[in-house]
Amino acid sequence: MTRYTSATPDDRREMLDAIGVGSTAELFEQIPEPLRLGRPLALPDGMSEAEVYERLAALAERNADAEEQVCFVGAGMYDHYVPAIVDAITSRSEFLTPYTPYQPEISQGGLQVMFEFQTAMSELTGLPVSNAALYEGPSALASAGYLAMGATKRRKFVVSRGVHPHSRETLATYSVGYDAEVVEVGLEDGVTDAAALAEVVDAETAAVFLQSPNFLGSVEDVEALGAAAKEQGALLVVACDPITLSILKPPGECGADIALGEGQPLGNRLDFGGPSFGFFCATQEQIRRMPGRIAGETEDVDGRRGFVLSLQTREQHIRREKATNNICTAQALNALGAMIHLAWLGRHGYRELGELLVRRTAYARERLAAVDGVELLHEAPVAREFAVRLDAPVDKVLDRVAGRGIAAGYPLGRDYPEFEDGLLVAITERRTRAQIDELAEALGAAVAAEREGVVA
Amino acid sequence: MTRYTSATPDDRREMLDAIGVGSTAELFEQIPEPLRLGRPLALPDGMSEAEVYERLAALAERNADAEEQVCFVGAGMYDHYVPAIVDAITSRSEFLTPYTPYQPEISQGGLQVMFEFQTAMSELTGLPVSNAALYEGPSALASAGYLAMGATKRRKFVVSRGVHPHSRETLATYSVGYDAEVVEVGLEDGVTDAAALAEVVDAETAAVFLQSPNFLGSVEDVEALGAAAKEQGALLVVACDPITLSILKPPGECGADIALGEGQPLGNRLDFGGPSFGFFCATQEQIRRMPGRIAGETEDVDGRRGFVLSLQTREQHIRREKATNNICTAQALNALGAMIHLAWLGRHGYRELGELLVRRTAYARERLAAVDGVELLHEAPVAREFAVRLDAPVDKVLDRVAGRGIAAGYPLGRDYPEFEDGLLVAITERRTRAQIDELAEALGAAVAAEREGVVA
Amino acid sequence: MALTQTPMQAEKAQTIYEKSKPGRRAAALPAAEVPEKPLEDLIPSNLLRAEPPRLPEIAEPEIVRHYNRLSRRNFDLDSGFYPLGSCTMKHNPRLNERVAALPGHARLHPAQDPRRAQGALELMWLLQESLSEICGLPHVSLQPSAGSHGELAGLLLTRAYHADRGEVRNKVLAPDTSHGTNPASVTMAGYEVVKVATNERGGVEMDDLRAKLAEYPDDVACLMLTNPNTLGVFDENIAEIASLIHEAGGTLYYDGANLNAVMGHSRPGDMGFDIVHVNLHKSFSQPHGGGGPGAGPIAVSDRIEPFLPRPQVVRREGANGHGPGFDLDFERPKSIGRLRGFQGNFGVFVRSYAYILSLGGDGLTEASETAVLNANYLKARLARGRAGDRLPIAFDRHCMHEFVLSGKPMKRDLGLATLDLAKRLLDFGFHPPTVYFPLLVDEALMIEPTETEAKESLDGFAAAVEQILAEAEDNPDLAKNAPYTTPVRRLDEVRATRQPVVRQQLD
Amino acid sequence: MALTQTPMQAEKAQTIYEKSKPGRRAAALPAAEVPEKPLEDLIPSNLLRAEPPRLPEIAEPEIVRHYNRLSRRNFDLDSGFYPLGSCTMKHNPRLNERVAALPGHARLHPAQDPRRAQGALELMWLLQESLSEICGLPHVSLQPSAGSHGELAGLLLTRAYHADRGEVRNKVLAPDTSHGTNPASVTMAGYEVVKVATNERGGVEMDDLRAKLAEYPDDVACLMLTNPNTLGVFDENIAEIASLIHEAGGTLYYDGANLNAVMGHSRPGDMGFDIVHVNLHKSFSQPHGGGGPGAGPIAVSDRIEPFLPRPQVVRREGANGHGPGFDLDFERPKSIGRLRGFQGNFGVFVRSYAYILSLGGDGLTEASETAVLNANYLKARLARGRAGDRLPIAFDRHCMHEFVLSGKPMKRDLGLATLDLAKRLLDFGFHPPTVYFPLLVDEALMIEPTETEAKESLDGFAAAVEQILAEAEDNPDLAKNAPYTTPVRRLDEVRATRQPVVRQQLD
Ligand SMILES: Cc1ncc(COP(=O)(O)O)c(C=O)c1O
Ligand SMILES: Cc1ncc(COP(=O)(O)O)c(C=O)c1O
Repeated sequence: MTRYTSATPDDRREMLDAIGVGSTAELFEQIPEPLRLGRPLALPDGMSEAEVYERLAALAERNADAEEQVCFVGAGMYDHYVPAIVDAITSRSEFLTPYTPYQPEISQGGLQVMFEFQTAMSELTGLPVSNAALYEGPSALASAGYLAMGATKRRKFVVSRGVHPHSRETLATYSVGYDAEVVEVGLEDGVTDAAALAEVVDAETAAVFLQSPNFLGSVEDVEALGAAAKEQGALLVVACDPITLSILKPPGECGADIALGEGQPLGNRLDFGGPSFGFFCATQEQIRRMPGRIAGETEDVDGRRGFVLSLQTREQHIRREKATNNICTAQALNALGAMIHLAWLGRHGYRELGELLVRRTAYARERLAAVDGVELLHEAPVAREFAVRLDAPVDKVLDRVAGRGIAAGYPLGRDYPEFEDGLLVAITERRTRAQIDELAEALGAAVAAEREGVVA
Repeated sequence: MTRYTSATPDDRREMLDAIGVGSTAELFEQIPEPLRLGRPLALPDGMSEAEVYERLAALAERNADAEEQVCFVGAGMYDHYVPAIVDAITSRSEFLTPYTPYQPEISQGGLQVMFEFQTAMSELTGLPVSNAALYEGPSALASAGYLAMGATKRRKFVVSRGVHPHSRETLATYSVGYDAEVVEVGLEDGVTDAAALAEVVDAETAAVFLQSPNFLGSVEDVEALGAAAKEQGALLVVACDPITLSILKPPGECGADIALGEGQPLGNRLDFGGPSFGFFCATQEQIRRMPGRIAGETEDVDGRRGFVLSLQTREQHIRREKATNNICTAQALNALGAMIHLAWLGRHGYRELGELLVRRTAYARERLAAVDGVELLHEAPVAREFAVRLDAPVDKVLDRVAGRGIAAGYPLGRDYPEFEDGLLVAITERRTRAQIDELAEALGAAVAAEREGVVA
Repeated sequence: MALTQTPMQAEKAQTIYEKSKPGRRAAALPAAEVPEKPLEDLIPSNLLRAEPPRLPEIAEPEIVRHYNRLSRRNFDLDSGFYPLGSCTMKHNPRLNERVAALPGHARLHPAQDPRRAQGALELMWLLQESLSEICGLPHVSLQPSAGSHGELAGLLLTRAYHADRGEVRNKVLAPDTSHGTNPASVTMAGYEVVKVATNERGGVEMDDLRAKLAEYPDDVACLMLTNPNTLGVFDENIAEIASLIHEAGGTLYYDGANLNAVMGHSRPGDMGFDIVHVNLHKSFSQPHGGGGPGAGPIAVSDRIEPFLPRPQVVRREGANGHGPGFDLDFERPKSIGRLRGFQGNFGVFVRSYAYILSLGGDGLTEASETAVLNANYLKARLARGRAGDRLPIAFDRHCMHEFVLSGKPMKRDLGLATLDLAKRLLDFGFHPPTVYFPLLVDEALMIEPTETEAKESLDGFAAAVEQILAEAEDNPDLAKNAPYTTPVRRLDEVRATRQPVVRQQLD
Repeated sequence: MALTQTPMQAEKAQTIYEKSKPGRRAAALPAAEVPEKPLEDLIPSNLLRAEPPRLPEIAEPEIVRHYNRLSRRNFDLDSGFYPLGSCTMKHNPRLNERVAALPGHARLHPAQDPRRAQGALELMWLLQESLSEICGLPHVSLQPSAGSHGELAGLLLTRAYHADRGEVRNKVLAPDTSHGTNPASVTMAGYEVVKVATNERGGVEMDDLRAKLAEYPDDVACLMLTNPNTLGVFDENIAEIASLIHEAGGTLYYDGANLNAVMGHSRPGDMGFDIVHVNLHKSFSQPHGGGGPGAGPIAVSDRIEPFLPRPQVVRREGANGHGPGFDLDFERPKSIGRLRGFQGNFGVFVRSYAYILSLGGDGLTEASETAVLNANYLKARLARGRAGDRLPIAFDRHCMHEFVLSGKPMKRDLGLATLDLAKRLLDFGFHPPTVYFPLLVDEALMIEPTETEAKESLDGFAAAVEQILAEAEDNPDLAKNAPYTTPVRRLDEVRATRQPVVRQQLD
C-alpha cells in the first residue's frame, strides 16, 4: 500500500465482495489480454520522502539559480522579488487544491479572486475586459491571432520583429493550424520600422502585433504604429510587460484592441520558465470572442452578492467545436499570485517600482555604454531592459563573467542572427547599484581578456 | 507609515479628534519629560522586504548547516527528516497566529491538537498524564525537580552523570532558587553506577533523575536503578528520547513517576537549538501538580463534544504565587509539529524508525570501532548514538573531517573532562550506509594524519 | 436564538478594492540608489502613463486577512471527498511543493545556459523517460501546458506528418462521448470534427466507424480517443480500431485524461496509439490550483517524432571522459515549432517527477489498481437501494477508474434534476460529481473517486446520496432549493452571462 | 429549510485516533541497508518495549484533511480583530517565516562549532545590540524561552547579585495589578511576594510602597513592575520608585510585556530598571502559535551583567587581520548558569531580528506611537453611548497601548457579566479582550488593539459592543447564552476540571 492510499487488505476484501469479484485482476479483465502490460513498469522502486528530497535537492544543486548568480537575464521573465505573503496565501490548501470552480456555491474564494484579477489587469492595460489568465505570454499572443481571424474573417498577420521570438514562433506554429499567413516587419534603430509596417498592412490583415517594451527593451510608439492597423480595419494586438505598464501609456489608450503578455513578473517565480500565466485583455466588442475563463458578478437566490464563471457559452465544455478557444485548465493559482503581488505593491508602490526600474536601467545603460568594448545596440528609450554590443564573442564573455558569479544577460544571437554580438541586459529592483557597477567592471574585464586572448 | 500599519494621515486626524488631543505627542506626555528618549533609536532605517531577505540569507550562508554538511552530531537534537506535511499544516494561519486558547469556543482546533498530543505522549511514555508541552528538555527536567519538592517536601536531588549536561546545569540553576541540593552520581562503563546511586539516595531525597539512552548513548536499566528511589520514597524522574521510546521499555513500565524529554526529534527542525518543546508526563497522583497547559475533554451546552484548558487552578493566571509553575507561553506550535510527525509515522512506521536507528547505529559503531585510532568509549548497549575515543586531539580531527563536508560528532570534552578524547556520534534515518562508511574512512584518515603530524 | 444564516453567509462579499483607502500600502521599495531623473527625461512623455492604475491601497495585515477569509469560501480537496469525474482529484503530496520550491528550481532563469542548468535538464529528461515507459511510446515532449494544449500539439503533429507525406486531410473523428476540448482543439487545428457513435457497451460503434472511414476516404487525419473513455469503460475493440485508422492512413490520438486507470496495467502505445497527452495535474498529482497550473506532455511514436515541438531536451553522451550531458535541441528541421514560451511548466515537472519517484513503478501500478477498485466499489454501493433505482449506471459493466450514472429516472419519478442532487450534496459536505457530461447520457453524473480516498469516504458519499433520494420522496423541494449551508446559495448564472459584469467599477 | 446549527457545529469532533484503522500508514521509511539483526541481539530484551504505542494508523491524505479541518475550528489573527489585552496581537509578517526557514538557519545544529556558525552568532549578537538600544540597558542575554522564563532569570540574577554582596533577602514586591507569572516566578525563585497597592491614578501607591520597604528593612530583594502597567497607564512616579528601591538595596525588574507602548519613546533602563525581559512574541512579531513558541530575552545593567546565564554570545575583535568573530562565552565564573538547553529559541531570534530590520528605528517608534493612538481612539469610541455608561474606564486618563474597562455597571444594570459580553462578541466575529484581569478591577475587560489594526476594525468592534449592550436591554439572555455561531457553544469547564479527561482512552 502506498502512503497516499488507504485501502487495507481488509478494506480490499470487503470492497471486492461488495463488487462481487474475487480480485482486482478480474476488474482489469476488460482489458484484452494482449493489451495488458503483464510485466512491472521499468521504473525504479518507490522511495521514502527523505530520499526523494535528497535526490531532487541534488539535481537542484546542479543549476546556477538567481540565488547563486547575480541575474541580469530577462528576455521575458525577470528575477523580481516575490513577497512572502504570495507563498503564504497560494500555498493554502483552499487555493492550491480545488479544481476549476464549476460549483460556484463552494468556490466563491477562487471566483472572487478571478474577478479581482480581471479588474486589476483591466486597470493595467486600460481595456475593459480581461479573462482570468491563459497559459503564458506567447500562446496568449497566438490565441489573439485566433480571435482576430474570427473577428475579421481575414487570414493575414503582420508581426513586428520586436515581438518576443517565442511569441512569433508560437503564432507561426498555431497559424499552420488555422491556416493564416504571418508577415514580419523589421526593426530600425531598435524600434519597429513604421514605414515598412504601413507597407504590408492591407485589407487582408486580420491583426497587427506589436510589443512594448519590445524584445530589445525599446519602448515603442504603439499609437503611431497602430494607425496603419486602424486604417485597414485590422485588430491591433499589443504584447506588454505587466511591470512597466505602471509607467507606460496603457495599450487601451493607444488604440489597442487586445493587450496581452507574460504574467511571470507579477508574483510568480522564475521556475525555469513556468508555470506562470498569460494575461489577455480586450475591448468590449470582443467580449464574446475571448479565450479562457471569465468570472462575473451576480446574486444568489437570497440576494447575496456572488461570483460565477460567466460567458461560458464561449467555452469548449459548452460549445465544443464552436468554442472560441480550446483552453480548459489554465493558470488560476499563478494569477492569484499576481493579484496578491499587485495588492501588496498597491497603487503607489506599483508606480514606484516602475520608476525605480526605469532609473536603475538608465543608470546601468550609461554605465555599460562607458565600458571599453561595450556599446549600445540602439538609442531608443528603454524601461527595464536594454541591448548592447560586445567587441568579443558573446558566449565567451558570458562564460568569463559567469565565473564571477554573474549571469550578465541574454545573448541576442540566439534569436537574431543580425545581432550576433548583442547582449540583452535586464534590471529588477533586486539588482543593486553595486551589482550593476560590478557587472560593468566584469564585462569590461572579460571583453578585454577575450581581445587579448588571455586563456579563461 | 510602516507597511504593517493602516493609519493614514486622515485616519490619524479623525482619531485624534475623537480622542480630543491635537497630536499623539500629547498622549505620550504622561511619560515624564526626562524619561522620554527625545532622540531617534540608534538603529538602522527600515529596509524593503527584498533587502531584509538578502541580508538574512547572507547571514545564513555563513553557517554550516546539515544541508551542506553530513551531520553526525546529536547530543540531544537530531537531524531527522521533517515530513513536508508538518510545515504545510503548522504554517497555516489558523495554527500559527492565535494566542493560547483562552476562549475555547473559537479554539477547538488548538485544544483538540493538545488533547491528541497528550494522548500520544502518554502512549509513548506509558504514563497516564501528559501536559501540552513545556519550553524544551532541560528546563522540563528542572520543572520536575520543582514538582518533586512540592510532592515530597524534600530538598535533595540525586542526578546521574548520564543525564544531559544541559539538564544537569539547568536543574542546578533552578535549585539555587528553590534551595535544593543536587548530588551527582557517576558512570561506570557508560552507564549509571548503581552502587553509588543506592549509596546517596536517602530519606531526604526528593527525586532521582536518570536518562535513557543517556548522554553517552547507553540504554540504562531504569527499572533496576529506580529501585533505590522507590525504597526511599523519592520520585523517579526519567529523561528520554521520543524516538527511541518506540523500541525501549516505556518509563511508565519501569516505575517512573515522571517521564520527560526534549521533543525536537519529533517534527521539529534543528533551528540552532530552538524553538522545540519539552514533553512532560506523570502518574495520576501528580496530575494536580503538573506544570504547563493541559487540555481536557468536555461538552458544550448542547451536548457537543469539546475541549478546554482543564486543571487551570494549577496555573499562574489563577493561582499566582501558589501556582505549580510559572510557565505561561510555551511551545504549542512545536507540539503540533510533533503530533503531525507521529501521525505520519503511525504506529508501525514509528517502531520501524526505531528499529532502523538501532540497526544503523550498531553498524556504524562496529564500523568505527574497526578503524585504526578509533575505539569504543564503552560497551553498553546503544540505540541511536554511541561514544568513541580518538587517538588524536578531537578538535583537530573534527576540523579535518569538516574539510570533507562531514560534521563527525559531538566532542565529549566540552562537558566531560574525563572524556577529553571522546566523540559522540549520532545516527538518524538520513544517515545512509554510504555516509557512515565515508565517516569511518574520513575519521581514520584524519586520526592518522594527526598522528603523523601532516599539516591540515 | 434561531440561526437565519451561517456565519459565512452573513459575511457580505467585499472585494479588495472596496477595502482600499488612499494612503495605505503594504510594499516598501528599496531606495533608487541612482540619480532620480524625471521620467520624462528618460522616456518621451507621450509614451508615459498619466495616472497610475487604480490598484488597491491596503496594508499587509488586511491583505492577508482578505485572502485568508476568501480562501475559506472555497471547498478543497484537503477538506473532503471530491469525486469530480474526469478530473482525477487525487491527493497532492506536500513533498512535491517542498522540492519545487528549492531555489535551484524556483529561481532558475529559463534562459540560463544549458551548461549551467544541467540538473533541470536532467530532471526533464528523466521525466520524459518515465512518461515514455508509462505510455509505451518512445518519444516525449514536455512542452504543452495542459491537456488541451497537448491535443492541439497532437493535431498539428498529425498535420505535419501528413504534409510531410504530401497528404492533405481535413477530418478528425471523435466519439460523441469525447471531452469538449477535443472538438475545440480540432477546430483550432483547422480540421473538421466527425462524430462517431457509441455502441451498447459504451465503446466505439465499429460499424459507424467503418462507415465514417468509408465516407471520407483519404480524408481522415486522426481519431481522438480516451481509453478508458469518459464513460469509464475500456474499449475492447481498440486494437481493431487502431488497425482500421492506420489502414486509412490516419493517426490515433490518445486523450490521456484517464491514464490514472491503466498506469502499469496497459499502455496507449501498446494499444496502437501514435500520440498521447498526459495531464500531469491529474494522474501525476500536480495540484489543480483552482484551475491550473497543469502540464500536458505528449508521448509519440517514431513516425511522429521528427515533428515534435522545439526545443527538445536531449541527452548527449559525454565527450572525452565527461559524463553524459543534457541539452536543448533546436535543430529540428521538421518540427512544428514552439507551442509556448521557453521549456514548459517546469515547476509542474518537478512535482510530477517527485511523485513518480515516491511511488515508483509498483506504486503507480497499485495506484491505478486501487483507483479502479474504489470506482467499482462505489459503483456497487450506488447500485443498491434507492440510488440503484433512481440513478442507474449508464452502461452496466465493470468500470475502470470512474463511472457514469443517469439521473433520468430520478428526474422522472422525483422531479429532481441531476443539478438538484449535486447542489444538495453540497450541504452534506461533498463535492458533487461531474454533471451533464458525457452528453450522451441523460442527466449524467460522472463519478471518479480516485485511489487516495478511504472506503469510509465512499460509504459516506453513498449514504448521502441515499438520504437525499429518500428525503426527496416526501419533499423534493428540499433538493430543488439546495444548497442551504454554503457561503452563498444558488447563483443567477443567466444574468451573469446576459449582462456580464466582469470587472469592478472604480471611481 | 431552517438551519438548526452551523455546518461546523454539525460536524462531530473526532480525534485522529478515532480515524485510525489497522494497516494504514503515511510514512515510508528508507531501507535499513545494514544487517537486519534481531533487536534482542543489540539491546537486552528486558529493556525493550513489548508493544508499540497505539499511535494512529492513517494515510497521508486523511492526516492532512484532519488537521486542515481542525485548523478551521480556530479563530486566528489572520481572520480578524484580536484585541487580547497584554498579549500584543500584532501582525505576523510572513517574511519572517521565510527567512527563519532558510536551511542555514533551520538545519543548523545547535552544537555546531562556533567557527562554523558565525552567521547565527552574529545574528544573535546583532539582536542583543538592538534590544540593548531599545531597552536602554547595556547587556542582553537571549536565553530565556518566554516572559515568565525571563522573570525567573531576573529573580535568580537578583539572588546572585545579592549573594555576591553577602546579602540574603527574601521579599519581592509586586503591585496588585501584576501579571500572574510575576508572583509565580517569585515563588519558584524562592522568594516571598509582598503586594503593593495601586493609587487612584492606576500607578503604584507610593505610601504603601514606602510602608512595605519600611516593614521589611534590608529584606526586599526586588520590585517587579510593568510600565505601562497592566492598566495600560504609565506610572509617572517611576523615577522616585526606582530611587526608593535602589536606596533599599533592591533591584528593579521590568516586565516587558508592555514594551510595545514605548519603543523609541522611553526606555526601561532610563527609568532606572536593572533587569528587563522582552517578549519577542509580543512586541517583536513572533507568531503566538496558539500558545508558543516565544522568547524572553533579558537586558540588564552593568552591575547585573556578571551573573548573566551561560553561554553568552560575544563579539571578539579579529586577530591578525581577520575580521571580528563571534563566539559562545562559557567562562563566566559568576553566572547563574544555564536556564535551558543550548542557546535559546534561535528561530524566534531570526524572526524578531527580521522584524527589527524591516521597521528600523523609526518604524519601531512609529509602531508604538500608532499602538497608543489606536488604544486611545478605541477607548474614546467606547466612552460614548451605552458602552460609556455600562463599561466605564477603570482609570480615567489617557492610556498607553491598552486600557481596562469595568463591566460592573453592566452587570448591575443588565445582569450581564463580562464573560457574557465576551462570549457574545464571538458571534460578531471578534476575539474578546482579556477578561477578569487585572484582578484589581471588577469585571475587568482589558483591551489592546495594537498598531497593526485599521480604524475600520476599531470602529467595527465598538459598534458590536454597542449593539450587544443595546440588545441586552430588552433581552439579556441573548448574551447570557452566547455564543451561538461558534464551532462549539459554551463548554462545561467545571466538569473538565472535576473529572479531568486529559487523554483519549484507547483499547
Ligand atoms: C477527458 C478530458 N480530456 C481533456 C481534458 C482537458 O485537459 P486540460 O484541462 O488539462 O486542458 C480534460 C480535463 O478536464 C478531460 O477530462
Ligand atoms: C504582563 C505580562 N507579564 C508576563 C507575561 C508572561 O509572558 P510569557 O507568556 O511570554 O511567559 C505576560 C503574558 O501574557 C504578560 O501579559
